[in-house]
Amino acid sequence: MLKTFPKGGVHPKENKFSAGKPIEKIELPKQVSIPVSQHIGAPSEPVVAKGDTVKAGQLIAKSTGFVSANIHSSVSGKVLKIDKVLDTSGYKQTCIIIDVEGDEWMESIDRSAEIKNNIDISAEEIKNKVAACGIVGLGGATFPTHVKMSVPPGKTCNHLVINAVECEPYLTADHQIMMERAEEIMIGCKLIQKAIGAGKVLIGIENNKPDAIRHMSETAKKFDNIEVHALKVQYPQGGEKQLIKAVLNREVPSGGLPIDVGCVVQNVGTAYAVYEAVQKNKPLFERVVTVTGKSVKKPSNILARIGTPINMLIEAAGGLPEDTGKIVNGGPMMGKAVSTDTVPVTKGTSGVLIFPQDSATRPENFNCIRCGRCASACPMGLEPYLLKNMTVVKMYEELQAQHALDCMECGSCAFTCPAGIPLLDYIRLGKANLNKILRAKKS
Amino acid sequence: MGKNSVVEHKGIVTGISENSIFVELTVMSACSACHAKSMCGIDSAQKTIEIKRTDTTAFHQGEHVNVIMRESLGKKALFIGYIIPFFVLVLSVVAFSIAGLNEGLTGLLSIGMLIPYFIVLYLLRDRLKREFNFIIEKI
Amino acid sequence: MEYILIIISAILVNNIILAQFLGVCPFLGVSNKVSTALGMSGAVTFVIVLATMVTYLLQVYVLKPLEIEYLRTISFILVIAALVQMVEIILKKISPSLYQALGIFLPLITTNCAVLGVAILVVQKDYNLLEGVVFGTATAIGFGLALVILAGIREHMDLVNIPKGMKGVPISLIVAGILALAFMGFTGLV
Amino acid sequence: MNQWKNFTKGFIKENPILVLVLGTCPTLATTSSAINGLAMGLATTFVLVGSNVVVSLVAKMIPDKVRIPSYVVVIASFVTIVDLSMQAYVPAVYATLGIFIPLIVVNCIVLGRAEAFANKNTVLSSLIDGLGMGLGFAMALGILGAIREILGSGAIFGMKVMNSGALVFVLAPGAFIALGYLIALVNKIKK
Amino acid sequence: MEIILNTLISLSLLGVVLAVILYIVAQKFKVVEDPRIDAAAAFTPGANCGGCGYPGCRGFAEACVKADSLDGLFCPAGGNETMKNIAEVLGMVAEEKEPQIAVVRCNGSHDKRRKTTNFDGPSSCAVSNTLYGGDTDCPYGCLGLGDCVVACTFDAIFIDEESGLPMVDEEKCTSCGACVKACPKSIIEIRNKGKKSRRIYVSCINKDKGAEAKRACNSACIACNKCVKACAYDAITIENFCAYIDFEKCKLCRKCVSECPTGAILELNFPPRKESAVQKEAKVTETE
Amino acid sequence: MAKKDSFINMTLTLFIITAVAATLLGFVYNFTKDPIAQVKKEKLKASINLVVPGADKGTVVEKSVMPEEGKDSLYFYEVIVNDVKIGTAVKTYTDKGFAGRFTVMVGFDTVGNIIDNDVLEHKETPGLGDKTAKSKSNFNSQFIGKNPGTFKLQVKKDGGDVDAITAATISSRAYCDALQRAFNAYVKYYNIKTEPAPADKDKGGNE
Amino acid sequence: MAINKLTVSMSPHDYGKDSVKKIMYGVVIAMVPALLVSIYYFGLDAIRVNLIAIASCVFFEWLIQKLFLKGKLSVVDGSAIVTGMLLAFNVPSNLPWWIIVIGALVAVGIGKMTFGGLGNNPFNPALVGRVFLLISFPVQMTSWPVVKVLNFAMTDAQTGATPLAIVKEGIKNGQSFSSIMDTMPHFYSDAFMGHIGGSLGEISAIALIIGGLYMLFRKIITWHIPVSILGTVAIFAAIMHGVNPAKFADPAFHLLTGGMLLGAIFMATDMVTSPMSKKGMIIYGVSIGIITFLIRTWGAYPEGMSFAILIMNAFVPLINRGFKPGRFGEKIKK
Ligand SMILES: Cc1cc2nc3c(=O)[nH]c(=O)nc-3n(C[C@H](O)[C@H](O)[C@H](O)COP(=O)(O)O)c2cc1C
Ligand SMILES: Cc1cc2nc3c(=O)[nH]c(=O)nc-3n(C[C@H](O)[C@H](O)[C@H](O)COP(=O)(O)O)c2cc1C
Ligand SMILES: Cc1cc2nc3c(=O)[nH]c(=O)nc-3n(C[C@H](O)[C@H](O)[C@H](O)COP(=O)(O)O)c2cc1C
Ligand SMILES: Cc1cc2nc3c(=O)[nH]c(=O)nc-3n(C[C@H](O)[C@H](O)[C@H](O)CO)c2cc1C
Ligand code: SF4
Ligand code: SF4
Ligand code: SF4
Ligand code: SF4
Ligand code: FES
Repeated sequence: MLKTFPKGGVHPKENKFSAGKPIEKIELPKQVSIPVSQHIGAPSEPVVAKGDTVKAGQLIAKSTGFVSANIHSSVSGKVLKIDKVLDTSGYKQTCIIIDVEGDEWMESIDRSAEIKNNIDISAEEIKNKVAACGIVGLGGATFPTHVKMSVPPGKTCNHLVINAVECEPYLTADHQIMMERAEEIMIGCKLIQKAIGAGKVLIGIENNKPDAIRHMSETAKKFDNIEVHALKVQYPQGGEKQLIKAVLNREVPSGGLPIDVGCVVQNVGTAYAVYEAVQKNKPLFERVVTVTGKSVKKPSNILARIGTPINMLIEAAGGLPEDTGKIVNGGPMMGKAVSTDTVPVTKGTSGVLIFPQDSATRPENFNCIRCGRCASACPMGLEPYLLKNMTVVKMYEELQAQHALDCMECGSCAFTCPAGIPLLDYIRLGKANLNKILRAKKS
Repeated sequence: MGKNSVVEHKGIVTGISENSIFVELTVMSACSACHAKSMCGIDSAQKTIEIKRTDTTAFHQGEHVNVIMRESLGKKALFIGYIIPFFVLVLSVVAFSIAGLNEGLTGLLSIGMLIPYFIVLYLLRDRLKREFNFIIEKI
Repeated sequence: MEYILIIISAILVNNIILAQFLGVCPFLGVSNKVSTALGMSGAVTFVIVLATMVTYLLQVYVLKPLEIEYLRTISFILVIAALVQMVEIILKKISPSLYQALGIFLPLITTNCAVLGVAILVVQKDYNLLEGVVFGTATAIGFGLALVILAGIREHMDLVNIPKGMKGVPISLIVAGILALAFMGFTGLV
Repeated sequence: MNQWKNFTKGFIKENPILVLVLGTCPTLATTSSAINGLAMGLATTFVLVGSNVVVSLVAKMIPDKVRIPSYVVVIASFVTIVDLSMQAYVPAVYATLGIFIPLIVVNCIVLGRAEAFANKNTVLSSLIDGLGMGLGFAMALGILGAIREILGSGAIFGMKVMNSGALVFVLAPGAFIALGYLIALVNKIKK
Repeated sequence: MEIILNTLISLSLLGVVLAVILYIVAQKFKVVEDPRIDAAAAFTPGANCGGCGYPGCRGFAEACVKADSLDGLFCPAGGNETMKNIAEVLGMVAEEKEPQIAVVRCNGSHDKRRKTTNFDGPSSCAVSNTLYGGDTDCPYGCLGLGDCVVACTFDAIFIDEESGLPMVDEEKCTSCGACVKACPKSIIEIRNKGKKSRRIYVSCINKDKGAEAKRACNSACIACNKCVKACAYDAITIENFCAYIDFEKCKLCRKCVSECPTGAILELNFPPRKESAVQKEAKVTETE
Repeated sequence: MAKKDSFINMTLTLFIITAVAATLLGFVYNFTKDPIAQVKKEKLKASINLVVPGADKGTVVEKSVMPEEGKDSLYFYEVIVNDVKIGTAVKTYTDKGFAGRFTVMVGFDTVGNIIDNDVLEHKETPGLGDKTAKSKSNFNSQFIGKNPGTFKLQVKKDGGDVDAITAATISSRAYCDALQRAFNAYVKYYNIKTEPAPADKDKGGNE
Repeated sequence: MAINKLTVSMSPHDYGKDSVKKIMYGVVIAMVPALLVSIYYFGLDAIRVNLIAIASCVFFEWLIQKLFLKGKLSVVDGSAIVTGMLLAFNVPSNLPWWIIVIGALVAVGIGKMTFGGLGNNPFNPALVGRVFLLISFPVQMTSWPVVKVLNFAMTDAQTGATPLAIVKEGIKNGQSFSSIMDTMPHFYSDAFMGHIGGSLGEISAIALIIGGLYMLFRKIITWHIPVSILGTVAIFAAIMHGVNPAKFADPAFHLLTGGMLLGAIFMATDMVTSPMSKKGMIIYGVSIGIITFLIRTWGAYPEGMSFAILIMNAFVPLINRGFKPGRFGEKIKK
């Protein structure tokens, strides 16, 4: 029996069309729009002004608080303006818009292909470098990595769990990184391990990537204290609480953080980014993005500069199919539909998913038939139908009592509901309103 | 539903003493919205309650507040106030009946059994006072 | 065995609300929340049993010997009204905070026809004191059962979209009707 | 004055059962036929009128704090009178109404009218008020009884109009269901 | 006779005992419901809409009875009539309030504001608002999913099929403000109803710069300042690229209306004046 | 408006009110006492007269008799006209009804033949079980003149001689049970010899 | 560049394949074997009753929705068909048409649409209809036609009692269980196949079990409710039968007769009116078993399944309230 998490979960069709496609680079865009808020936490503050020339890797926006991250230019060129642009959030956000001229990188960045394995630097230094390079979690939540690396006083971390599950259907970016950059990832893991003082590194990979499991296990042998765990395929194994439960059988308490059970979870891509930051001095300004979809001609894994409009990636993947009905930034289960194809790639863009018209809309919906399937699918053991109804009638205290805030918005409930009820839409609203109330109460 | 459910009532601060705040509840219960309330007879529930609090200065007279009580507290009160006396009654009726007392005596004695119970409660009143306290919150 | 029959009869077969139609007003009025419904039934249980005992004594030791049984209604209602207030006053005297907690938790418990009804039924059925107490207790439990069931269903219905015109009293009555239909299945158990 | 209005309000606008939903117990229990319902309604009307009149007469003399017990005594006396007279003169009706006659005493409308109306109005208004409210109550009981009788036994006021009916309607479940829909209907009409 | 005696003795005894009990009870339970609460409550509309800020109409009646004066207490649903009645019962005075009404400050009907995406989700503005700016390019505009309609207990607001915008029914709206609270875009405002129901307001809250606002919606306020100049009473201010007419200051002269190049200013219930395109449009978009 | 809430005032008021009420009620009671008793008596008498015609002209002697089975006693009303006992009305009951207790009045002549019978009280379902009452169907006329010693008081389904009411076998059976109980007690009390019912099971005649 | 208007919605963007329609039609398919058996034994009457019941359920749902409820028409979801079929399954095959129509009106009108239609009703509509009829028209509802293989004559006056009623009456009259059973040779195999008296759809154990297995396979139902009901009844019956074999029927008899299987497989499992969690389902099932047994052995009615399910329907909200799924990370908190 393969390990997995015991409660809830669903198994959508995997559709990993771009699996095995090598990571490719695409031509540089003519203009990039780099949002100043690409992470959880306070938006960064621009440090360049209209007309400034910048190089790739140059700091253009500075972090403004503890939970915040630096942002670097992904191209060289001239700052056209700082303006509000519609981005993946669905709203207009402040972006630094740069006209691309050539491709000049900061000198400090080591662009050689050579693998550097110098882990004799102090934990503090690692953290500083990671912070300076603006690394954020690439698993989707874009939480500033240096913050996660700072284990709060009084807590200890004995395991670093590397999230290589890639449980979202369609997406293959992490898979491909593992195939192409295994060694670098391992070094990245060692660096994070050192920074947080963890004893062991556990890499969790779902069993639908046997090649990656093999390759990573091989590579891991070269390092000590790194274990690769094969996991049964089940969504949302990539949720950090589920992953910890699967590999370590520890349960993060309700409302708690992984550190409460002595873990830190990082995505493989993040580990690679940490490697690049620490060993190569390279800030996070490009990332691997899977571009895929049922009618996409050439599903691909593309290394894209932050700020590139996603239509360029789509072009590279064979162009926008005729029957396009919906474009999603991210995976089908957690990604966000965008309203135009000009939104820029951000640090959190793990995939661009194109749905044909016929599968773009939701199934017909009926009244809830109280079948309880949403509750059995919920990996957090919540009762989504109840949370939805409570949101509708605005029973916020009850929502809190029913642990609504534990919902990680995995979408398993809505996926499984035979009545086609947009459960998560409401739960999200409920959570947002509840959070508003709680914040108001606090102050 | 959940275990941290609360009972909430809106009220107005009517008085402030050294370490208590007096709040008059504006909405008491299911009945308060009922248009037939006045027709429904004996409305004796008391509406001013006392809330112990150290920083009484945070509130001023006439302020609108929320009075909050944990639901479990209400249940506890129910137990002490009604359920236990109920058992006292029933058990003593059964006991005296089995003991073969005549009915009149059984009845009177059983009702009489409530007296010691209430005396015990009276002796414990300080503890009760500490236990049954409410939270008051600005709106 | 007799007591068991009294209990089954009072709770299931001749449920005070669903078959006897006593105490319907609080059944409709105090059934919004399960917790208050539970509280209400607890309080009502005590009041009913106490009232039953007192009225029983009144009946057997006063009304009957004096041959003024026709004063049952008037004397029972007076005694019950006073009793309910006395309980409250004693509680308040003993511990104001306890009393306040109850006051916040429970809606007012006024005398309702269930209390008087049980008192009269006990006399009509010629129960002895112990039987009367058992009957009163079981009746109150039956009352609580129906109340809590309805409260559960109403809590559920608060969350779903029932037709506007049916909301409130009508839907509660329909639920009570179907519940009474279901409880008819117990016919013949005693 | 608007005594007419005072009289008619009990029929629809403030109908004790259909709008205020008070006194549900006798309503449900005694409406297995139209005639029973009406009888109960009239008995209640008598008590209501009687107590309203007496209360409006003596209200001024009663200290506030013994108001309610005094009213209760007044009401209970009238109930006892009804009880005894029915036993004596209409034993058949009494047999079917049974325990619900004494329970008129706790019917909220009776005390409610005394409290809310009679103690601050003149004897005449109180009488009219009691009569209106009582007849409204009786009317509702009669209607409900008629509905249940027709549906339940295919008869109205004892006259057969259909071969048979759906038995439930003369039993407990039918009482609840019929009243439920009746109130829903009245709500709708009122709007 | 013996029975009458027995009756007399026992019942009177009971009466006396009760009197004693009740006397003690009365000592303890001083609070007796103020009968005026009922009287006051009788005048409330009974809609329990919450517009007064109290829980239900009865709550409001209680508040009125307890308050020393009726200042700050107002039942929007019942309006001045209700307040006058309550004041009479309580022997206080109620200040007259201008009648008010809800207005929808978005004029971006379907024909003026292009739809750029299809929203596929529950028919709820609040939900849509958590997802994105809306299915047009105007992130301030009405989402048209009718949260305000649901919130209104008086059926006073409905979505017009043709324009896709909410319409307020002047007869029914009580200015209770429930819709204002419900709208996630803060589009609805409670304004003075105006003499003969005449009122003028800017039906747009787009805070983008003119060009951008215009791109999103044909009748957006583009902050061109023309109305400000036209207004002789200083009633119009522009903030965040959006004009606002202060209804306290506005004298209903209608000058600004014809000045507005996009037709963002609406005038309601005025007699027709010489054919003017702008006004015609306004009529179409906001009347019942 | 109202008087002050002084202790004396309150006590006095309540005292007066209750006293007045008491007096009034006392009179009403006195006034209705006889009619009520009359009504009760007449009701009983009527039912006795129904099952033993002629009772209204004679005297009735009431006796309570404990039956062999069943926990409550039966009431015998011997009807004596001109010093001759013309029959006995028996108030009997059964607990085998569809819902609760079933009280039946049955009249026997001196040799144990059923003169007539009717239901006094029942909780059976209207439309079904209540057909056992005379006013609702002629179910119970089939017993008239029969002697339970020979007429087997069981429904035909169970091998007896009684035509059950359609869809109310339970009530019919219960009714038979009540009659049987009355008959057994009657026979035993007066020690009447009757033919044993053919193929009777255990209790048999006492020859 | 011109692209189509994009659709924007929240995650998830992928959906499972199951739908309410599929579930409802799945139940209909699962009922087909029992329907066939009923046609085999009751002839055209079986078809007549089914058609009337289904047609009137669908019609009333459509009508009520049209007249009183706003919102889109929901008749297409197929639940009215299920209700109609189950109502038909629960009545004798010789029921007059107007009683069936009344039953459908009560089932759909009172039992379902009053609460707002599919999913909102706390009680099982078909059972509300059935019990209503049982209590309103006891004569017609308890006159069961005698089964005759492939008999297509519509007018068959001969009626008989169900085995449950026979045994109950027999025992009440002092006969022993085994002597009663002696009058019905081959009872067990007959009951298994469906050659016994009873309501339309309840007679054949094998057909019902096939339907149940189909629904289990399609994951329309889970095993918890049927197994806990049947298990409870079997255990109680076994104990009582063991104590006094003459006075109490054996477990096999209980399981095969009356609405036991129909109820346990098709009616207690109605997801709308049964608990959500597995634990809740078991409590629910066990309680239904106990109440059924109680009514069957000591109550006035020979059959208790319908009442038991309705009674437990009422407790479902309380069960749901009391048995919450285990929250992730809750154990550790305290
Ligand atoms: C439902 C859900 C699914 C997730 N799936 C993945 C996944 O497949 N891979 C992944 O790396 N992170 C996934 N995440 C994010 C992780 O929970 C976690 O944030 C991440 O592994 C932390 O690493 P990072 O900070 O390096 O991104 C998922 C989160 C949620 C809520
Ligand atoms: C306010 C806040 C504080 C956090 N603090 C820490 C922390 O101290 N240590 C840590 O490892 N992760 C911390 N996290 C990160 C979370 O554990 C988690 O990795 C992040 O929210 C993304 O998870 P996801 O991708 O599964 O949603 C914090 C997150 C938030 C929102
Ligand atoms: C609501 C209802 C009420 C019933 N009332 C009675 C009744 O009063 N008396 C009775 O014998 N059976 C009553 N029954 C029982 C059934 O009619 C039962 O099937 C019958 O007693 C036995 O049928 P049979 O008489 O055709 O043999 C009632 C059934 C129902 C559903
Ligand atoms: C497994 C299953 C069982 C069902 N059983 C019933 C039933 O017993 N009675 C009924 O009216 N509808 C039944 N339905 C249909 C539907 O759920 C029912 O009509 C709803 O209660 C209507 O809201 C069933 C549906 C399913 C999926
Ligand atoms: S409630 Fe939240 S955590 Fe549970 S399944 Fe739904 S989206 Fe996932
Ligand atoms: S899965 Fe859908 S239909 Fe089933 S209970 Fe959850 S919300 Fe209701
Ligand atoms: S339109 Fe708005 S303000 Fe007017 S009545 Fe409706 S909710 Fe209240
Ligand atoms: S005005 Fe606001 S609430 Fe009303 S439809 Fe528009 S966005 Fe929604
Ligand atoms: S009449 Fe109101 S409780 Fe009975």
